[in-house]
Amino acid sequence: MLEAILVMAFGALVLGAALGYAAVRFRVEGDPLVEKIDAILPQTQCGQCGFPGCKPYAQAIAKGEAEINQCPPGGEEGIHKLADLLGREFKSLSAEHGIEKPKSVAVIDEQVCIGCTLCIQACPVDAIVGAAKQMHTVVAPLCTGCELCLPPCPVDCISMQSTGESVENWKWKYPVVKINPAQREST
Amino acid sequence: MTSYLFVVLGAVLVNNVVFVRILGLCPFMGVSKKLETAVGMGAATTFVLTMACGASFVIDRWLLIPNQLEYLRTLSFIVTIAAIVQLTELVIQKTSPLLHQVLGIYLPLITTNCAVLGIPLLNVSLRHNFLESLLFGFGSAVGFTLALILFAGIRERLEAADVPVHFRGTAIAMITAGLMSLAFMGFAGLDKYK
Amino acid sequence: MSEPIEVTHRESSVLRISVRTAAIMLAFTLVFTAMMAGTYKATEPLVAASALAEKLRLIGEVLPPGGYDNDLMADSIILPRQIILGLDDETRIWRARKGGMPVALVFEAAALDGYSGRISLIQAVDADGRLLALRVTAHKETPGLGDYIDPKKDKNKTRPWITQFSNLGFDTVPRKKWRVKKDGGRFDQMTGATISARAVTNASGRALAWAVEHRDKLFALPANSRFEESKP
Amino acid sequence: MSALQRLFKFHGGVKPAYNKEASTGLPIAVAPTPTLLVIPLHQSIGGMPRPLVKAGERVLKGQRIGGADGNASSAVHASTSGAVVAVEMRLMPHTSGLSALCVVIEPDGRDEWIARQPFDFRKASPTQTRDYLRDAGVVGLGGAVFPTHLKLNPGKHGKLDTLVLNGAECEPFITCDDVLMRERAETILKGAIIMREMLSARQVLIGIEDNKPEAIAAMEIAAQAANQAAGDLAMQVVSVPTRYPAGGAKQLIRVLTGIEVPHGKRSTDYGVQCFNVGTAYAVYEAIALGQPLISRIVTVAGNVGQARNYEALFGTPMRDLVALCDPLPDSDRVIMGGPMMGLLMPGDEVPVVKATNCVLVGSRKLFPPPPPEMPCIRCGECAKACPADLQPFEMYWFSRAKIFGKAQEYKLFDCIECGCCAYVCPSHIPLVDYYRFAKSEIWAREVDKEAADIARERYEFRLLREEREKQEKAAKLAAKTAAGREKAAAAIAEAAKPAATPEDDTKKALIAAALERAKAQKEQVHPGNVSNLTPEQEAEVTAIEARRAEIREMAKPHLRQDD
Amino acid sequence: MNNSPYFLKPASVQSVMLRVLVALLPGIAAYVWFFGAAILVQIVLASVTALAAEAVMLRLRDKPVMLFLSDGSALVTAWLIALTFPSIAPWWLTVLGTLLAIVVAKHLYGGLGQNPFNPAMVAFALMIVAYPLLMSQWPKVDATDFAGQWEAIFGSRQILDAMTMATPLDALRTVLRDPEQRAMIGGILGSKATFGNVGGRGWEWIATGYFLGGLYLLQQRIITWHMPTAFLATLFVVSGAFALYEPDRFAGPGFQLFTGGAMLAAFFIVTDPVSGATTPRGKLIFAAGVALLTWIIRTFGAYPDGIAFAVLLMNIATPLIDMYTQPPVFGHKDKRGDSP
Amino acid sequence: MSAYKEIAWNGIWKQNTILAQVLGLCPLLAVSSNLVNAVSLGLATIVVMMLSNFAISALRALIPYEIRIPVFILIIAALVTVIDLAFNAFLHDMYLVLGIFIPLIVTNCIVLARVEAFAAKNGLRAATLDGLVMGIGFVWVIALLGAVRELIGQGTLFSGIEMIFPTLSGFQILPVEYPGFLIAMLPPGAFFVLGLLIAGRNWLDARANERMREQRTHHQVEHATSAPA
Ligand SMILES: Cc1cc2nc3c(=O)[nH]c(=O)nc-3n(C[C@H](O)[C@H](O)[C@H](O)COP(=O)(O)O)c2cc1C
Ligand SMILES: Cc1cc2nc3c(=O)[nH]c(=O)nc-3n(C[C@H](O)[C@H](O)[C@H](O)COP(=O)(O)O)c2cc1C
Ligand SMILES: Cc1cc2nc3c(=O)[nH]c(=O)nc-3n(C[C@H](O)[C@H](O)[C@H](O)COP(=O)(O)O)c2cc1C
Ligand SMILES: Cc1cc2nc3c(=O)[nH]c(=O)nc-3n(C[C@H](O)[C@H](O)[C@H](O)CO)c2cc1C
Ligand code: SF4
Ligand code: SF4
Ligand code: SF4
Ligand code: SF4
Ligand code: FES
Repeated sequence: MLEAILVMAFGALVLGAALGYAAVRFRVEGDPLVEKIDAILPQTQCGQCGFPGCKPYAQAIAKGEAEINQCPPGGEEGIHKLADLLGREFKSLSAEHGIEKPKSVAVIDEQVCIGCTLCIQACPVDAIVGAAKQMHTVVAPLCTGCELCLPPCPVDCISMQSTGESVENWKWKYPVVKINPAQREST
Repeated sequence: MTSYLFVVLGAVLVNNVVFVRILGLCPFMGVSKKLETAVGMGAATTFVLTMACGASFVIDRWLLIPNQLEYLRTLSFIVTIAAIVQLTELVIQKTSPLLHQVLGIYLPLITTNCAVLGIPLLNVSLRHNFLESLLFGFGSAVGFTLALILFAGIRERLEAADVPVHFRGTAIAMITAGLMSLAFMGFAGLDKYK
Repeated sequence: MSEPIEVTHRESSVLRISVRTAAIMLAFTLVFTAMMAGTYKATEPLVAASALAEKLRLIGEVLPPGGYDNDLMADSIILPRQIILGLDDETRIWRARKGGMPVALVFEAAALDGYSGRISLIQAVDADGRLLALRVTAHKETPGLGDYIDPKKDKNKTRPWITQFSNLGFDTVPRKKWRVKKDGGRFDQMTGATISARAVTNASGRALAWAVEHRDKLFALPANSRFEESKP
Repeated sequence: MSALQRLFKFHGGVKPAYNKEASTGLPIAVAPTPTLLVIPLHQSIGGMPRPLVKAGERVLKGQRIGGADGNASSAVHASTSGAVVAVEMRLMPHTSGLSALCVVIEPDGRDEWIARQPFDFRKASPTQTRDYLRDAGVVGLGGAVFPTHLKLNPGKHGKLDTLVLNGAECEPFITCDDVLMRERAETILKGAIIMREMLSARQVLIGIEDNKPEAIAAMEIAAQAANQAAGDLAMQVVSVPTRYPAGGAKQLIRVLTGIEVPHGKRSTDYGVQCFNVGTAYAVYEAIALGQPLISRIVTVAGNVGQARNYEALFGTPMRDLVALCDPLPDSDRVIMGGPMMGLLMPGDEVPVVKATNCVLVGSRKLFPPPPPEMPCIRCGECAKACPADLQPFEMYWFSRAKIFGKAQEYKLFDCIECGCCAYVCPSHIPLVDYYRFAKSEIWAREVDKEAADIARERYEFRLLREEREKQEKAAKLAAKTAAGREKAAAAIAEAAKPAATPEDDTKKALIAAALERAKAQKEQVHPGNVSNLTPEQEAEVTAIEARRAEIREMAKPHLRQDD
Repeated sequence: MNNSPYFLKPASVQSVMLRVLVALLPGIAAYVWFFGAAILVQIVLASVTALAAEAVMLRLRDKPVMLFLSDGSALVTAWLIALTFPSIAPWWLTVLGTLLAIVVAKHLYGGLGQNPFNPAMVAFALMIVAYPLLMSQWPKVDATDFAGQWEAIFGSRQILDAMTMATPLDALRTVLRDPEQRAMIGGILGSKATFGNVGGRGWEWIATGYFLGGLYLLQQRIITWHMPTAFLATLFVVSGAFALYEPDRFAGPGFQLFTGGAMLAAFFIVTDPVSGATTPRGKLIFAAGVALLTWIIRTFGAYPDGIAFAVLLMNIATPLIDMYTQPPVFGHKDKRGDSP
Repeated sequence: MSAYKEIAWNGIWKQNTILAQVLGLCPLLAVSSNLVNAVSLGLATIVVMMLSNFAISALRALIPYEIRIPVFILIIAALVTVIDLAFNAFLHDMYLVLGIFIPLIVTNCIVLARVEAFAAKNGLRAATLDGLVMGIGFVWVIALLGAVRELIGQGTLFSGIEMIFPTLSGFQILPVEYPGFLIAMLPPGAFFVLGLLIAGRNWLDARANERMREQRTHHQVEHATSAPA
C-alpha cells in the first residue's frame, strides 16, 4: 500500500509539474483554423448564418459552436469544402438559415432615391457611393449581393438583379448523364 | 537478429494492429478521409507509440514489478502515455516548429487511440525485452500507419464513387475496412513459419 | 471552460502554476491510488481464495476427488520452466496419493503450435503411466472451427473429442501411434481443423512421455521442493 | 528533302476516317456577299474591341469598326462597304447560344476599299509592326484565334531557331489549309518570309500531313523557289505522318523538332514558334498589300451534296454558305470546325468569323447520337490515345464528382480538348464535356474567390472604420464635457498619432499594399454605372473617396491591435 | 445534342467483356477434358446467380437494368469465380460466393467500374476463410464421371473421398511442412509425365489454355503486356532463385507458373482494369507485387493458393500506386510529372 | 422534450456512440463475436460509464483545465481497476467470463469522450443519466452486433451462457446442419456487420426525415388551403 502510494505520488508530482509548466509555457496563441474557414466562406457578409459576418461565423465554427451548414451564399459547395477541411460529415444546407440563390447585385432606382444614406450605412463592404441628399449608386463589382441594404431604404428603391449570363461568364454545363446521377447533388 | 525482424514484420503485417488485433480503430476510421492527414497522424502515432513502449517497459520493470504493484499497470501506463503526448507536443514545439505544424494537431488525437495503451500491455503479456518492446511498438505503429495510409488512399477514390446513398461515408468505409482485413488474413501463418 | 484560467495564467508565474498543478495532480493521485490499493488489499485474500478454488476445480476435472485422500495443495512440488512441456514459467506439480501410495501426477503443459498459438493443457497421469484425463484450460483457436478441443464448445456432448485420450497409455497406444489419424496415428481429428487436434495430441504425447520418464523422481521428491532435471 | 528531316513522335493520337476528298475536288470559290453582314466585335482571344462606328454611319471595305482594347486584343474591320444598320446584341457563333455586341452592315454592293498602303516592316520598329498587325486584325487562323502580333515576338533571346508553319490540318473534313496551300503556296511563303524576319528564325519548317500530296508538292516547289531566291535552305517542307491531332501546335512542334513545350510556357522560350499557313497568308496580305483581315477560306462539308472551300467575308451567315453546297434534307445541325473539336452552333444564321475554318453540316446519320454513357472501367484506352500524356479517366473520375482540386492535380489544364479520349472510350463517356465543365467551374471559382477576397478586405476595413468612428465620438464626447472644442481636436490628434515602431511599418506597408490592390482591382473593373456619372455625382464620389482615405489614415494605428 | 467529338470509334464495354469470355474458352476446354464437365455446371450456376444478383441490385439502385446486364462484366466475374472454386464444390458455395462478390464487392461500391476490390477474388477469399475444407476438395484428375460430380455438387458429399485429391499445390505444402515426413519436392509431384508434369498432371494443360487465351487478349489489345509479363517474370525469378538455393524445399518456376491459378491470374485476374493499377509503371508494380505476395503466401502462409489474397492486398495499395506512378505529362518530362 | 428525455434519446439513438459518433470501436468489434460476450462487456461498460461520469461530475470543480485529461484518465482507470478487483473477489464466476474484458474498458474512447464532453460540464444527475444512456446505446448496438454475428456465424444464440448461469444453455436457432459462416465471427465479419448496421441507421434516419418533410409540406398545404378563407 505504501509503495503504491509512493510510486504513484512520485509519478504524479513529475507529471503534474511538467504538464502545468507546459500548459502555461506553450499555450497556442491565435487560431490558424479560423483563417482557413474564413477563406472558404463567400464573404457576402450577409449575416444569414446568424453571425454578424463571415469572420464571426468562422470563429464559431472553429470553436465548435456552429454547424457548418448555415451559410446560404456558400451553398452546398461551401459546406463540402468545410466538411473536408474539418473532417466532418457533409450536411445539407440548414433550411432555417435560408436557401441558395443565384448571385445578384443591388440596383438603386435613381429616379426614386432620396439620398438618405441609410443604405450606405448598411452596406458591409462600402459598395454604395453617394452623399447626403444626393442620389446613390451601387458599385456593382463590389456588391456581394447580401441584401442588407434593402430593408433600411425608406422608399424601397433598391432591388436585386441577378447577374445574367454572358459569353464571358458562361459555363459549360454538367454533362447530361442518364446513368450516374451527380454524386454530390444527390446527397 | 532475425527474431527482431520477425517482431517488426509480424507487428506490421501478420498481426496488424488494426486489422488483426482490432486496436486503434477510432482514429483509423476518423483520420483517414484524406491522405495528407493520414500521413501526419501515422507519423505522430509512430513516434508516441514507440516512446510509450519504452517508457512503460521501464516503469513496469523498475517500478511496478519490484514493488509487486502489477495491479497499477493499466493506471500508470495510461497516465504516462497521456503525459508523453503532452510532453512530446511541448518538445517538438520548442525544437522544431515546422514539425509541430505538421504533427501538432494530431498529437492530442493520439491519446484517443486505444492501441497506445493496448500495445504496451501486450508487450508485458508477450514478455518482450526492452529492445523487443521498442521494436514491437514501432512495428505496430508502422502497421497502423500503413493501414491508415492505404485506407485513406482508397477513401479518397471512394469519395467520387457512385456508392448507394445509405452506404456513403462511414458505412462503406466499414465494409472497405472489412475487405482490407480479409486481405490481411492472407498473411496468416507467416509468423509461424520457421 | 478555458476562459477563466487564461486570465489567471497571465498574472501568475510559470513556477507557481507548475507547483499548483503538480499539487493537485498529487492530491488526486494519492486519493485514487489509496482507493485502489485499499481495494486491492481488501480483496487480496478473497482473490487468492478464488484462484485456488479455480485451480482445484480444474484439477477436479482431470482427477476425480474420490481417487485420493491427501491434501494436493500441500503435497506439491515446484516445477521450473520446462521447455519440453511448452511451459515458460514456474509451475507446480500436484501429487495425489491414497493411503500414502502414489496415485497420480497432475500438472500443466502447453501446445505452442495451435492454429492461433498457445493451447494450455492440464492433465493427470497415473502411477502406471496412463493418461487419466486431459483438459484444455486456455486457447485461442478459431471459434466454430478449432474450439472443439474444449469440451464446453464441442458439439459432440456425449463424447467430446478430448475424452478420447482418457485412460490411455503407451501400452495401449504406442508412442509412434500417439498422433492424429491424418498423420498416421490413432486419434481422430475434425476435418478442416487438423492443426488444433494435432497440436493437442502431440503435446499430450510429449507430456505423457515426460511424466513416464520422471514419475518415480517426481513422486519421491519432498513436498515443496524443486524438481531438477538430473544430468545423465 | 523531307527525307532528310528526322521526325519525332508524339504519344497517343487516333486515326478517324478523314473524309477530305469531297471538298478538295473543286478550287476555292469566292462566296457571294450576303444581304446583311453581322460582324461580332469579339472574334479573338483577348480584350473585347470597342465599337468605333455608330448606327447610320457609312463604312468602307477594310475600315476599322472595332478598335483593339489594349495590346492583348485585335481590331475588327468592315468586310465590305455599306451602311451600319445597328450596333447591337446578336446571336454568337458559340455553343452557349448567347448574344454579344455585333456591328450589322448592309452592303452597298460597291465593295469600296479604304486606301490600302503596303507597310514597310523593314523600316519600322518591331513594335510598330506588331501594332500595325494588331490594327489590321490579324489573328491565328488555325482555330485558336490568338492575336498574331503577340506571337510575332522572338522572346527573351531575340531570335528563334525554328518557325513552324502548320499545314497539318489533321481534323477530318476540313481542307481549307490544303486548298490554300495547293493554290496559293507562293503567297503563303512570302508571308512566312516576313514572319521569319520578324522572329529572326534560322529555319522555317512547314509540316504537312502525308495525306495531302498535292499540297506538299505545291509547297515544295514554292519553297525551292524561295530558297533559291534567298540563297539558303531555310525553308523545308516536311511531310508528317497522318494522325490526329498532328496539327496541334505542341504536337507538330514535337514531331518536327523534338521539343516539348509545357503547358503555360511560351514556345519562343524554347526557340520555336508555330503559325497556321492561313495566318502566314493573312500576314502577307496585311503587310504587303495593306489589306486587313476581312475574309478567310472556309470549308463547307459534311451532309452536303457538293462540299467545297469558299473564300467568305466575315459576317456572312453560315446559312448562306451551306445553301451554296446543296445541303441534304436530313441535315439537323451546323458545327463550326471539325468533328473532333468543332463547336455546335445554336443556329445556322450565325456569322462566319475569324475562327471559322469549317462549316460542318451534320445529320443523325453522319454523326449518330452516342450510345448511352456507361461507367468508366479504367481500361486505359483514353490514356493510350491522349496526346498530352494525361490520365483522362482520373480527370473524369474527379470532374464527375466535382472534386475539382483533385482533377487539377491530374493536370486538367494541360488537356487540349482534342477529343481523342472521348473518341476511343468504350464506355462512350463524353469525357471532354466533363473537362470543359470542370475547367469553367474552376475559372468561375477563381473569379468568385477574387471577389470574396476584395469583399473581405473591404469588410474588415469597414469594421475598422466603424470602430474608429466610435472612438472618435467617444473622444469628442469626453472632450466636450471636459473642456472646449479646441481641446477635443487635440485629443483626436493624440489618438491618431501612433507610437510607430519599425515592425509596425512593415505591417502597415502590407496593409497599404492590400488596400492598393483592392483599389486597383476596383479601377480595373470600372463599372458602367460609375463611368456614366454626371459631373456632380463624380464630385460626390471623389469627396467620399477622400473621406475614406482620411479614415484609412486614422485607422492605421489600430490595425496592429486587431491583427 | 452532344458536343464534340461527334463521332466515336466503334467500341463498347460489352464487346470487351465478351472477348474476355471467349479468351477463357481454351482453358475451360482443357478443364473439362481432364476434370470432367462439373466445371460447366459451376459456370452456369455462377452466371445465373451473378445475373440475378446484378439485376436485383440494379433495380434497387434505380439504374437501367437491361443496359447494365448486357455489359457482360457480371459474367466475367461469374466465370472467374467458377474457375477458381473447386469444380465439385457444393452448389451453395458457388452461389453464396457469387452473391457476395456481386452484391458486396461490386454494387455496394456503385457497380461497374467503381469497385476498389476485385469481386471474384473477394468471393474466393471470403469462401476459403469461411469454408477452408470445402474450398480445398478438388476433383481427381481423369475422374470425369459426370453423374458422380453432379451428386457431389447437388447431393450428398459422402462419395467425395473417391473423387477428390489434393491439388499439387496443396500436396506440396502439407507434405513439405511436416517435419516428420522429410519429403522432397521431387517425390511429391506426380509420376505420369505428360507435358513434363510441370504443374501437376492436367493442371499444366489448363494453364496452357489460359495462356493461349491470354495471347488472344493481348492481340486484341484488351490487355497490355505489362501485367502478365511482370507477374510471370516475378514469379519465375523469385521461385527460381529459391529453388536454386534449396531445391528440396522450394518448388521451381515451372511448377509455380503452371499450377494453381497462376496463368489465370496473369492474364485474367491481375489484369482486371477496374480494381488494378492503370499507369504503365503502376501496372508493373501491381502485377509484380501480386506475384511476390502469391509466392510468399503459397510458400510460407496458411492458405493453399495465395493469389486471391495477393490480389486483394495489392488492390488496397492500388490508389497509392496509381497516384505515385503518374506518367509525366506532355512537356513536363524532365520533372517527372511535376509542373514547373 | 424535457432535458432528461433528450439526454436519453441522444444516448440511445441520435448521438449513439457507435452509430453516430463512431467511437469505442475496438471493444465493440473485438468482443462481439457472440451475444453473451457482447452483452457482458456492454453491461460492464455501463457500470464504468455511470461511475466515471458520476465521479467526474462530482469532482469537476476541483480539476484544473490543463491537467484534466490525465486526471480523468486516472479516475477512470482507478474505477475500472476497483471494479475489476471487486468482480474478482465477490462475483468470481462472472469475473471468469468478464475478467478479460474489464480492463479493456479503460481503453474505450467512449468513456473518456463522455467524461470530457458531458460529465465535466454537467450536474451529477444529468451526468449519471448520460453515462447510463450512453452505455445503453453501446449495449444495444453491441448486443445486436453480437447476435447477428453469432447467428450467421454458427446458427446459435446465447451460446456460452452456461458460463454465467450454469443452469441455462444457448439456443440452436438454425438447423444443426447449418454449415456456419466463419467470416462473421472473424474481424472482417465484424466490420461488415457494423457497416450494415450503420447503413441501416442511415436508411431509418433518411426515412424519418422524408416522413417529417412530407408531414410538413402536408401541413403547409393544409395551411395554404385554409388560409385564404
Ligand atoms: C474519445 C476521446 C478520447 C480521448 N482520450 C484521451 C486520452 O486517452 N488521453 C488524453 O490525454 N486525452 C484524451 N482525449 C482528449 C483529447 O484528445 C484532447 O486532449 C482534448 O480534446 C484537448 O486537448 P488539450 O489538453 O491539449 O486541450 C480524448 C478525447 C476524446 C474525445
Ligand atoms: C480463418 C481460419 C481459421 C482457422 N482456424 C483453425 C483452427 O482454429 N484450428 C485448425 O485446426 N484449423 C484451422 N483452420 C484451418 C487450417 O488452415 C487448415 O486448413 C486445416 O487445419 C487443415 O486441416 P485438414 O488437413 O483437415 O484440411 C482455419 C482456417 C481458416 C481459414
Ligand atoms: C487538337 C488540335 C488540333 C489542331 N489542329 C490544327 C491543324 O490541323 N492545323 C492548324 O493550323 N492548327 C491546328 N490547331 C491549332 C494549333 O494548335 C495552333 O493553335 C495553331 O497552329 C497556331 O497557329 P495560328 O496562331 O496561326 O492559328 C490545332 C489545335 C488543337 C488543340
Ligand atoms: C481483362 C479483364 C479482366 C477482368 N478480370 C476480372 C476479375 O479478375 N475479376 C472480376 O470480378 N472481374 C473481372 N473483370 C470484369 C470486370 O472488370 C469486373 O467485373 C469489374 O471489376 C466490375 O466492376 C475483368 C474484365 C476484363 C476486361
Ligand atoms: S451567411 Fe453570409 S455572413 Fe454568414 S458566412 Fe455566409 S456569407 Fe458570410
Ligand atoms: S449594395 Fe446592398 S446588396 Fe450589395 S453589398 Fe452593399 S448592402 Fe449588400
Ligand atoms: S477509355 Fe473510357 S472507360 Fe476506358 S479508362 Fe478511359 S474513360 Fe474509362
Ligand atoms: S481531350 Fe484532353 S484528356 Fe482527352 S485526349 Fe485530348 S488532351 Fe487528352
Ligand atoms: S476504442 Fe477507440 S481507438 Fe480503440
